[in-house]
Formats: sequence, C-alpha cells, structure tokens
Amino acid sequence: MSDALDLRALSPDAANRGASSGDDTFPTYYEQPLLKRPHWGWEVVTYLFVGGIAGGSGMLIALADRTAGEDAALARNARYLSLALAAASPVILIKHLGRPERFHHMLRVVKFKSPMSMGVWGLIAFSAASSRAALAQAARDGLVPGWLAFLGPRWFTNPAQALVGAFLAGYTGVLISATAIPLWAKGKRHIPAASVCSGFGAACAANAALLALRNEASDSQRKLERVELVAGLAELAILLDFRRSAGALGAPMFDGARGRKLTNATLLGGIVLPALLNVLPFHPRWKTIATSALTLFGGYALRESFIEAGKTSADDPRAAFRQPE
Amino acid sequence: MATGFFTDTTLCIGCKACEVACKQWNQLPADGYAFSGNSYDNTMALGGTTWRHVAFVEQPAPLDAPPSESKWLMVSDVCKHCTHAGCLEACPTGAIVRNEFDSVYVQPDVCNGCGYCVPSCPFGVIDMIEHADYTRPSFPSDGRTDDDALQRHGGVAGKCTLCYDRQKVGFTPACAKACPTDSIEFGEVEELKARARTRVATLRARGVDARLYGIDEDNSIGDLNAFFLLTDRPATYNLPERPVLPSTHQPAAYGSAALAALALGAIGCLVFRASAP
Amino acid sequence: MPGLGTSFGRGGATTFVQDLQNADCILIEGSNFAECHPVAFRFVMKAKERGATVIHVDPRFTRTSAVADLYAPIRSGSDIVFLGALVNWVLTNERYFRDYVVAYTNASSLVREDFADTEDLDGIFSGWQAGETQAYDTATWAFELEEVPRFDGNGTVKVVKRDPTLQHPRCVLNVLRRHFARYTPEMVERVCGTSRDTFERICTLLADNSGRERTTAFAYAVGWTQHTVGVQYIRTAAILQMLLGNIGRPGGGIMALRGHADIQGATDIATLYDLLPGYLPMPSVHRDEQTLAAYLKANTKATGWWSNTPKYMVSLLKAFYGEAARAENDFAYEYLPQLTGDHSTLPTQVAMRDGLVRGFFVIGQNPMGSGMNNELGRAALAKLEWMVNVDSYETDTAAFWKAEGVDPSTVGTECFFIPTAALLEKNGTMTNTNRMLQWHDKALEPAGESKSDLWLIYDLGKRLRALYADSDDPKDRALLDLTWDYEHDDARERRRGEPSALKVLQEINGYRVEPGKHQDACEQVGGFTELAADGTTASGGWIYSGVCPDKTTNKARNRKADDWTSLGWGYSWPSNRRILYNRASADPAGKPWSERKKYVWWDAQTQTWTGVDVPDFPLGKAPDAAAKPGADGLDAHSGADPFIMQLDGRAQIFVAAGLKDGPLPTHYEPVESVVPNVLYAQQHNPTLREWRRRDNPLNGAVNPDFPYVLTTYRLTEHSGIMTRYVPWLAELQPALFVEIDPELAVAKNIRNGEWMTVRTAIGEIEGRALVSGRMRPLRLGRGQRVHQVGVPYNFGASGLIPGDSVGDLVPLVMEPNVSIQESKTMTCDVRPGRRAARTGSAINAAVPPADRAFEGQPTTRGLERKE
Amino acid sequence: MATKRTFDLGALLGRARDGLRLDERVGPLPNLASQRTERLVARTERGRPVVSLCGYCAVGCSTLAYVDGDGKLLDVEGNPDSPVSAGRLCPKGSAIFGLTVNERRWTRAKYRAPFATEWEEKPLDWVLTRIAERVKETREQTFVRTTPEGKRVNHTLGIASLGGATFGIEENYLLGKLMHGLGVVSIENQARI
Repeated sequence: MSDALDLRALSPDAANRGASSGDDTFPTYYEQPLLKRPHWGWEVVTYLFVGGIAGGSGMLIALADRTAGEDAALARNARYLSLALAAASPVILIKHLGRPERFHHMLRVVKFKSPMSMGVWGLIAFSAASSRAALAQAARDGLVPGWLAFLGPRWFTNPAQALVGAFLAGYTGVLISATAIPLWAKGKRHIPAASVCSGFGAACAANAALLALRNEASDSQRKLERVELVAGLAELAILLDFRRSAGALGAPMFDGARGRKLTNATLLGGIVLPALLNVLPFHPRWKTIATSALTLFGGYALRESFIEAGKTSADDPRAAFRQPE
Repeated sequence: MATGFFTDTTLCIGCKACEVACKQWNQLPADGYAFSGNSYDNTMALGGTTWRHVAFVEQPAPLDAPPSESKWLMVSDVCKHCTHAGCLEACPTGAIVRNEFDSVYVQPDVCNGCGYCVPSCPFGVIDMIEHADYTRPSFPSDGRTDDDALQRHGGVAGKCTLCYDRQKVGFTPACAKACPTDSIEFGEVEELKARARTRVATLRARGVDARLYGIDEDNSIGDLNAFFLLTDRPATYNLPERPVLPSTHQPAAYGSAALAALALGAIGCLVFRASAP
Repeated sequence: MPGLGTSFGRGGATTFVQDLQNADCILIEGSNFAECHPVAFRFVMKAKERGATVIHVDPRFTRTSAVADLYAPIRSGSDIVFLGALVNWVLTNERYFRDYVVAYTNASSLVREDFADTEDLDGIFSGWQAGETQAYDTATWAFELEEVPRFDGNGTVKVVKRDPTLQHPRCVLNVLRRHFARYTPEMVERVCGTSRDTFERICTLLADNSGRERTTAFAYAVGWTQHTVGVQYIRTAAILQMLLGNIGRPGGGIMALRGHADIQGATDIATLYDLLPGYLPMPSVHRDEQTLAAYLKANTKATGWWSNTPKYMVSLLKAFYGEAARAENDFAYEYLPQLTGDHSTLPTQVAMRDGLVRGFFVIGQNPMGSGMNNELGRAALAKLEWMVNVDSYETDTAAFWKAEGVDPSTVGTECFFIPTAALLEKNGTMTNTNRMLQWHDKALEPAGESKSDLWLIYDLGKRLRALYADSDDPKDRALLDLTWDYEHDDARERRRGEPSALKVLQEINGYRVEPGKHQDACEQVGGFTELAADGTTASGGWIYSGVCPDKTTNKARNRKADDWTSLGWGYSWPSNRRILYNRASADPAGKPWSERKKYVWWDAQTQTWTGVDVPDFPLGKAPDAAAKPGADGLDAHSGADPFIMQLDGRAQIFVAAGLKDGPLPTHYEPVESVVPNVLYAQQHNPTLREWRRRDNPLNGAVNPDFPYVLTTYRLTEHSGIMTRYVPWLAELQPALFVEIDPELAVAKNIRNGEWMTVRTAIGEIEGRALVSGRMRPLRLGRGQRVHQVGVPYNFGASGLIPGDSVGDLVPLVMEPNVSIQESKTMTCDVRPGRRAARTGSAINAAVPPADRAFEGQPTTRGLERKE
Repeated sequence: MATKRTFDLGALLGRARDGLRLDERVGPLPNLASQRTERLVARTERGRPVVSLCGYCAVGCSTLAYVDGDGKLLDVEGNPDSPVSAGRLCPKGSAIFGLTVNERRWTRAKYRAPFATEWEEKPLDWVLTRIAERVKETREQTFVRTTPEGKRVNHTLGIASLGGATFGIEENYLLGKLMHGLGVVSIENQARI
C-alpha cells in the first residue's frame, strides 16, 4: 500500500476518529449519544393518556351543563369519570418513581419553570374540584345525603374543572416539549396542541362509550361524536404539520416501524376511521362503542410514540449537536 | 462565591486520575467491565455513577505526513454547573438546588427519581442511578462507607456535586486535586475565566488553535461554571455546539396548548347548545 | 544499573524528578512517561509551559507522544543506532561541550594500542574467546598508562595517559568518532525507520539546548532495560549526555524511571542474588573470594570512593553477625554463602523446571503475571515441593495449579498463602526513583489475619532459629549468630509480635559497636564517613548511612518541603544529595557554567563548596587542588574531578572495566528480529545468554513465520494484581488488547474491538484488537515495510477482568551484564479470532534433555557469522 | 454574581438557609435545603490524616489516609505538602482505598495440600510452623558446604526467594539477612525484571 494512504480512511471506525470537516457533517464521538434517554416506560405513557381523558372530561362537564339538562347524563358521567381518572393518575405516577415513597417530595415546591411541578399541582387542583363536583353529583343522585351538594356548587366546579382540565390535557405535551430531546423540542408548537386535541377527543370517545353502554342520551352521543370529529381532524392536521416542519428530526417518530404504527394506530385507526364511521347516517350502539375504542387506542398509541420516539431521538448525537432553538 | 472548573485539554494526558479520584471520594461503583474498542475510552460517557469522564479522540496523521502531526485529543468531561440549569429548572421536588458555591447540587435524600431532569440536561450529564448499585460486588468498599455515599445509590438522579461536601470544609474537589498536570483547575469562576482567556492568547501565540467552550458565548444556558479549553470543534469532544435551555420552549408550548384548548372549547360551545324550545 | 554505574559511578538516576522542570529540552525514549509516571510527568509539563521542547521517541504514539512537541516513531530494538547517530552527529558537527568533555570525561584518555573496535572486527571487540567460554577477555579494553613520579616523591606510579588536545588518534573521543562513524541519518532511516528530517530536527534541538546556558534532560524506563543490549542503550545515552555536558547540572542528567514503589531500595539494600546491601558484590567462587582478604582485594579500588570497601564490608558483617563477627574470625565472613553461577530470576526458573529447586518464597510478586515463558514457569512451579505466597490477593502464581488446562490433582506442590498487610497498615521506608527515602506512617491495623512482611520475616527467623537452637553444626551458626532482635518499643505492637521497622532502619544506618552492649543502647553513626574497617562500627547498608544519625532522628521522615530542592523532605542517598555529581554544575575553576544554570559552586571566602544542594564533592577541596598520583582514594583526584566514585574521577565515555559486552555501545539486533543486522556481520549481542531447549523455543532472526515486531508496555490504569482487583481501575481498561495499525488490520482481516490472537514460538495469547492509526507501519531500507504489534503487560488470569498474560509469549534470553530478559522487542504473528484452549501438558511433561551447564546455567550463544 | 439573579426570593420569604441560594427564579416557593444538605460535611472531618505513601510506581507520591476513631479508613488522597506530588495522584494512587478496603482481598492464611483441588483456610500459626519445618527440611537436604573442586560455598540452591520491589527497605534488609543466614543465594526481585 502506498504511503499516501490515509490511515483514518482505513481505520474500521473512520468516522469516529473525530475528523473535523464540513460544517453540517458532525464528527460524532464513536456514534455515542450526546444526550441521556429518558427512563420513562408504560407508566408515563399511561399517565399522559389518562390525564388527557380526565382533563377532556373536565372540559366536557362545563359544555354539557350549558344545555339546560339536555346533556345531564353526560355531565353526570363525566363528573364521576374525571374523579375516577384523577384518582388513578397519582397511583400511576407514583408507580414510575425511582423512590415512590418520596412522592410527597413533589409537594415541597411550586415551580412555574417545571411543567412536572405545575402538572402535579394541576392534578391536585383538578382532583379537589373533581371530588367536590362528584360528591355534589352523588348528592343530587341520592347516593349520599342531599345537603352535601353544597360542597360542589356548579358555578365553582364547572369552570374549575374546565380550566384545570384543559391544562391537565395540555401540560403533558409541554412537559416533553420543554426538554433537550431534539424531537420533542422541535415539536413544541405541535405536541402540546396535539395532546389537547387527542385528550379532548379521547374524553369525548370515553363519555360517548359510557352513554352508549348505559344506552342513554343518544343526542349527547351525537354531539360528542361531532366534537370528537373536529378534535380528531385538528389533531391529524397538527401531526401532519409537525411531520413536515420536523424534517429529519421527525424521523424517529414518523419513519420506519414506529412511523407505520403511528399512521395505522393513530392517524388511520384513531382518527380517520372513527371520523368516517361518525359521519355515517345511522347510529347503532356498537358503532359508537367501536369508534370510541378506536379513538382511545389511537390516543394511547400517540402518547406511546411520543415517548418512544423521544428515546430514539435522544440517542442520535447528530440531532443533539444542533439543538432546536 | 461562585467556584468551578477550568479544564484545559492541552494539558490533559488522559490518565483518568480524575475519574478514579471522583469515584473514590464519592464512593461510586464501577459501571461494569465492557471493552469498547474506542481508543482508550471504556467508560464512554458521564452517567449516574460516573461523574468525570475522559474522552479520547484519535486524529492520526496520514502516513505521508510527519508523525508529529498525529493528534490524540483528550478531555475530562464533567457536569457544567450551568448559570441556567435545565435539570434544576425541571426538578419538581426541589431536590436540585444551587448552593452557596453556585454549584448545581442534587440532594439525594430529596430526589424521588421522577427522571425529568435527565432529558432536561442539554449536555446529557445527569442520569438515574439504578437501584441497589451499592450491593453490586463491584462496589469497592463493599458497603463499608458512610450513609451519605449509600444515600446516592438507588432510584435517584446522580451527577457531579462539585464536591459540595469537600468545598464546605475548604477542600479542593477530588478530581481537580488529583489531576497530575493541572489540566483540571478549580477556583473562583471569575478568576478562572481571566486565567483561561490569557491561556488562550498564549496558546494562539504558539500557533495552537485554542478556543474556550462554555464562557463568553451567547446562548440561553449562560456561562458554565465548569468550562473548557478545546483545540477542535466541540462536537469532536461530544459537546453540543449550541446548547439550548429547555425551559425556553415553554412559552410556545403552553401557547399552542392554550390555543388548541380554546379552539376546542369554542367548537364545543357551538355544538353544545340548548336546542330551541 | 551498570549502564549508569560504569559511566558515572553510581547505579541511580543522576537527577530528581522536580529538576525536570528546569530542562530546556527533554528527550523521552524507552519510556511512556506520561502513562507510567503521570505525577512525575507534571514536571515535564511545567518545563513545557516554560518553553522547553519535549521529544518522545517510541514505537507507539502514546499518551506521552500526544503532549510532546515532537514525536519520532522508531523500530523497537534499534535505539543504539538512533542514539549512536546522535553521538555521531554531535561529533561530526563539533557540537559537543568541549570544556566539559575535556575536563570531566575520559575523552582525552588514550586507549591501548591493541584494542580493536567493532568496526575492525565486524561487530565484535578484541578479546573475544570463542569455544567454551564464549565471553570477552577484557584485558585489551584498557587505557595506555604512563609512569609519573608519586606525589610524595618516592618512586613512580602508573597513571592513564591523556591528550587534552584530543588530537591523538587513540584518545577516547577519536575512538568514539570511528566507532560511530557509520551511524548516519541514512542509517537511522534504514534501521530505525525514523525519517531523516525528524531525526535531524532532534539532533539540532538537543545541541541547541545544551552547553553553558542551557541543559537537556533524558528520561528512560524499562523500554531501554528489557533488551539483550539494555545496558548499552543506557550507555549510549550516557555518552551523549557527557558530550553535551548535561550531567550533574540542573535541568540535565538522566532520569531513570523505576516501575515499583521500592525497586530502587530493593537494589540499594539488595534482594538481588549478586549484591549485598550498598552495592557490595556477593562473594563468588569464580572470583575466588574464599577469604575476607581475598574479597577485599578483589573489590577495593586504589583510587576513587571504592577505596573504602573494607570499611563498608566489615561494618556489614558486624551488622549481620554482631558479637560473632570478630577480627580473628574474619568478622564471620565465612558465614556468607558463595555464588557458583548466575542465580538470578531466569536461571532459577529453569533450574526449578529441572527439579533443582525445591522450595520457593514469592513475596508481593507475581511471576506468572509479569514473567517470561509462563508455560515453562508453571511447569517449574509444579516441580516444587513447596511454595510460599505472601500477598493480599490470589495471584496467578498462587493459583498456578488451577490455571487453564492444568489438572490440580497432578500438581504435588504444597502451597501456602500468607495474607500481607497493605501499605497503609504498616510503617517503614521506601526509596523512590530518584534515590529518595521516604518513611510512611501506619494508618490502619492490618485487615483480618494480615501481617506486615517485616512481621513475617522476623517471625519466620525466630521459628527457624528455634528449630536450630540446639545445633552445633557450623553451617547453622550463620543463622544462629545473626543479630535478630528488633522488639518494638510500643507495648501493643510488641504483643502482636510486630518488629520495629525503625530499629531495622537504624541498623542499616549503622552504630558504634560497644562490646557487651545491645545495639539499641549503642550510639548511631552520623554517616558512612564514620564507618571503620576494624569492627568498631556496624552498618547494614552504608549508602543509607546518615538517615538515622541518632536514635531520635529519622531523616526519611523529614517533611519540610520548599519550592526547589526540598532537602528537608525525605532523605536522598548518598548524604541527601538530589543531583549527583553536582560538582560538574560548576566549571573546573569552581564557578557556575552560567548564572542561569547555577547549582553548586566554590565559595572562595569560606573555602568550601556551596549551593542549593549537598555538594557531591569533598567540601573543603579547592577547585585548583592538584591530583596526587599514587595517593589513596579521592586524594588521587584533582579538585576538578567531579565523578568521585570513579578511578580517575571522570565520567567514562569509554568503559574499560565492568561491562561484559563492550567498552562502547554497539548495535546488535534483538534475538528475535525481523531484519538482519545491516551494520555488522554479528547479528546479536555475542555475549547474550539463552537456553536452547525444547521448552524455550525462539523465533530466531528474520523468521518468515513471525513477520511482525512485537513490543510490550504498561498502561496508566493498571499495574497488575494491585489493580485488576480494584473495580475503579478494572473498568477503565477491562481487557487485554492488542494494538495494531489499520494497514495490518486490513491485511489480516482483523476488526477493531474483536478477538485476535498473537503467536510466538513460546505460545499464544488472545486479546481484543485495538486498531489505531497511532501505530504507524515503518518503512526501512529497500522499502521494507515493518508492522509493529503492541501488547500491554498488565493482564492475567486473576482479578476482576481475567485475560491472557503477555508472559506466555516471551522467551527466556538474558542480557549479559544484568540478566534481564528481552521482553520489549520480539517477533510474532497475528490472526483474527481466539486462541486454542491450553492443555497444560508441559506441566506433566518430562524434563527435556537440556544442554545445560552446572546448575541449570544458560548456555551462551556463539558467534553467528552470516554470509 | 449579583448580576445573575435580580433578587433572592427565598430570602424575602425569610426561608433562606445561611449561604444556600434558595431560588432559581423557578417559582413562588423556594428550593428548600434538606437537613442532610445543611449538615453535609466532608467525611474526612470525622477522622485524622496519617501521612503514608503510594505503593504503585516509584515516583513516591506522599498520601494522606484519613482514619476515623474506630480505625476505619475513610479516604485516601494526595499529600499537598509533598515536593514530588503536591497532592496529586495518578489513577492507581487515587484507588488506594479500593486496594486496601476490598471484599476480594484475602485476609486469612490459606493452605493447598499437594494434589488438592482447592485452597483451605488454616490457622496462621499452623501455616508458619509448617513453613519453618519445610524450610529446615529442604535446607538440610540441599545444603552444599563445598563445590566438587573443594571450594567453600556454604549455600543451598534448593530454596529460592522472589520479591522485594513492592515492600519496604527494612523488609528487604531483613529478608536478605535471613536468607543469607540460611545460605539461600537465589534472592531476587522485580528490579531484574
């Protein structure tokens, strides 16, 4: 071999030898990740998902109460549902902590700069509102002494549940966007909005399903289906725009196997198909239940692909060298 | 008083004394015995139980060039103790605090292991410590250390403390004290910055392409209390070229969430209307 | 090391590590300084920051090269050509420090007429005796003498004839010119593979940074010693430093970097077969030293410091045998065992293999990890009746009987393991690489049952003396008459049976013997100048004398440092000197060569030598004091002869006596080499020693089956047993790896990070491939491409990160002067994948028919004239 | 520093812990220091430093070993007073703690009988007695007074000793003294390797 031969070129991991060349081709450090991948698993995915439904339900209560009792059944279900989910959330959250016995340390501080901290306080506020609302509802339903109803006056619980609920549905998107993970940071204008839409849509689906199962308030079901349709289409639009704007950074989420899963489970199965079913003129119970199931599954799949794609994105040093502003 | 590290890579001989001195003082376990094949680097990155890491970058000269043109860059990486620290801002428990030495310090007894600080560090420094590391046979003192050390192990986040406990009694941090060639200098940050700027000038005068990393740069992180003198672009040393403070994304993120919520609310109001009597 | 010893007078580094910061140029060769001595390397970095130029010459681009200003690759085993060419360049360009060379070296001495050089005899010197002896008769390696009147006027005396004008064709400098005339830059390119311009840059740098105003320092380590010509490597560097005038001056000298904490101490207070403490030779039947008189006659020099041998020897015998050593019984000289051959490590290993050794003490050492020809080694251990291992961890040696492929039930060796205290768990003294004694206090109680080595030796001594107590056999008197009483003053320690290390150190320092009085009650001597040959003093190691000048002082425990010579920290032998031969830092008239390099000088007012160090010269001896021909000791030297240990008080460019392989360094190829010797017909060092036997096969010279140069080294993260059990270090370098260049990797289809196997005739080892452009294929003459393979010596079967040991590749061959193996340069073959499993067959194989001499001595390789 | 944070909200809230910077503009509530954090202090404060040496290479770096009241090792680091090392240590030196306090260290005497397949623990005294007997036995069998040529040698080549570079001067001296007393001549150490 000639002396002119460049040993670097011969070296089995030539790229890793740290040659500093053209501006956009970064010399990676032996292909090592620059960032640390989040340690979050299914618990966090579930938490994001459940929080979304709970928050969405909170919003629905206020809406349902605008119609002078037409949607009373919906409001009632939503109150019970939001409480149930609000109660489940901390359990799931605690489950994923490295030191679960220290969950209460979350209550040592209030940090506006920490979506995690804000979220915890939001969850607490929502739980408080939801429990009062549910208690009052129970009083009205005669499950508990009627006088307890004064604990949860609608003029207080409805706006509270609606506002905090909206926050609950959206902050999880903020939480992952406000990190160094390139994909998440890149999606700071899309992920939170998509989370809200997805959460709201899922809430509609869940409540529609409840009504369908109890075989009541079909008008409310139709209304929910309409709103869900809008939320779904909005979510679809947001995700497609995210894909466009993210470009290469979006690869972990939109390309390959995970991309296909997202397309099938969320975009097609969770949005398009339910939408099509919803616009069909006839409304048998099974259809409502089926569309709801599809929407819910799609919502879960979306949260999962956020988290999993985030891990892959964290492992890509080239993405990390140029962190989205 | 703000204290920190000035790591001058032109003085580093890659001996890894800093890595061992750190693990000795903080009683951290070994991370396993895998051979990487990547130059002389087998620890490969900072982590929950590796708080100093020496990177090795080989830049051999082509055979037709003089052998002296070969380069072997080494840098001892460490937590940057940012002016605006992503981990500290993200921590929901207040476990991560800024102490009187202006260092970013994780209180192991407060951390509940939520893991949010991990993706919030733009330098990929802080990481979770798996449970019960200290029972691993590789834990050198086989548990015979003080609780402070054991505290750190298990389900909490770990990173360089800038030897907070040592600084409290006026000791130099373990890594800086051990460094045989003064590649790691510890001191009052402003003083170090002045020294670093002079050093760069000296090296430039000697024809070395020296540059500072982590100070005098315009980015959302601000100056780093642990900054570096490099002779190649940051990416070569596995350092981000332009780190971004995660919380700067929040306004946009909250905004988009609010917008979506309002829109949906409005739509909802249109749909949920009392039907005309 | 005889390399430094014969050149300058003492076998130790001529300077101290702190002084490296004063160098204007530092040449590091035969050492991976930054990796193996990182903390000492800080002074190299300091020098660099002050503008000094750091040069690294090494087969591999190492962590030292990474911070050096100039790196020169070299073919392992060719250093004498490189250094010889430097000498030649300095001479032909007249860049040597003439005033220094004329005054302080033997450059002007005339060599005998019948001396014949390697240039005349194609690679051998005059006096070669072929046939049986296979060694040199060194008679012709001598100086021409002339008769001069004795200083006291009665009669005449023979002294070396000199030509201060350096004109005489037979003066040493001109002999040197001729000797190295063919060591040219072209030759360097052809033999070392170092490019001409790199080499010439180094020449210029060294010359420009030497002289009155500037000094250059050399640093080497085992990269120079572990060769069959190791001593001559160091000799060449010594000659170069003499010519450049860099010995005895600040920022100059030759820094010998030792590997083990007390390796210098273990040489000074020798646990070496051929030395007694203080570099007194062991009595040998070959020198016919049957009586004390004969011994003293053979080992006392008429002039120079070694005229004091009788004082030191008699004091040593008094220290050993106390009351039993009396004038009438030759101070019990006959108790000392006599040497009958080479009983060093390698011959002993072979003797062991051949069943001639039955019991073996291994104390804090791991020959199966750091040794040679491990297969033979394991077989040797299996031949033992018993082996005692003293260590803190299970070593490869202690566990040899369960090594890969070995069936324990076939190994009859009775093995003992005694847990030893860690350094923190005992007090005592260690001597660092620049001869500095440092006392360490005891911090902890020994863990578990562990005992200090001192406890063990003391206790074993007591037990043995008890076993022999009632013996009247004269052979046992040597044991029973030993002074053996070091009871600790501290009651707690005494109850534990821990002897007093301080009392031992006090015995080494020496005391005034008072009949009937216990040595604890005797007065200490203040230094070796107070020792006497009449039995009135005892000293266990004269060169350390002065460390404990009285019962309450222990200078090894001095802990007052300053920012320069720090004479108040520790104690540096001899007499607390930091730079040896520092008289040479002043010109013959006693004035510093330059203000910049001021160190020790003559103070005309006080009429004494003074300076920042302890002068290495008689304090009151004026610079203009004339030599007294025929006088004893130092009186025979003039006031301008700085090298007081030497016969003529000068540094020896030409070494007339003391070396077995030549008065001047000559390039010979290693035993295993990929090229023929292009300089001479003589391929190898003719005096090197080897074993020609089936269980010690050699690759031999230019063997196509082993086309690559193999070199070994150590990593900064490891030593061996002491690091492989420590998780923090094990994780940093968790596996034995093999460094090869990308070209070779491609040619052999070896992938980075994957398994590969290295093979020599001795055996095979497997490691992980580390393919790196830092390894550069070299191009020798006629476009020959040479690939070098590097394997670290730190790994082995025991510890957290079990792996193969390089010892399984290294053959048994010996350097003639110091019996060191050649483990720095060999030849090998490499292939991808893992090695074959070991069978351990050698252990049970019958002893091969060895053509061995008396007691398993090595045979000396005969001349190999190649056509 | 002052330019860095406009005000210390924690202090305003009267929640300041002396010296500890409490707020990082993160919210209305300050970051609180735990009691452990407030009490945190270098563990060396619980012990005293003993001046020792590094036992690895021959540079001779001085070390400080901190030991607490119960004689437990707390920490080993460089001794700043040393003119050689000025408190520095290489990776090996920095790991002295791990070398000294290590669960894999053998601190009991062990014995492996001929042809045995395992080590067994034995009392130290038993082991030493046995060693002394073996030494005497071998010495008796292999002691040579004179060579065939009739030269006095008074030595035994049946026993060899290896080691010295890793332990102290006093230990080297005493080992040499004992071995010479026994007539052992094959006394070697790493210096030759």
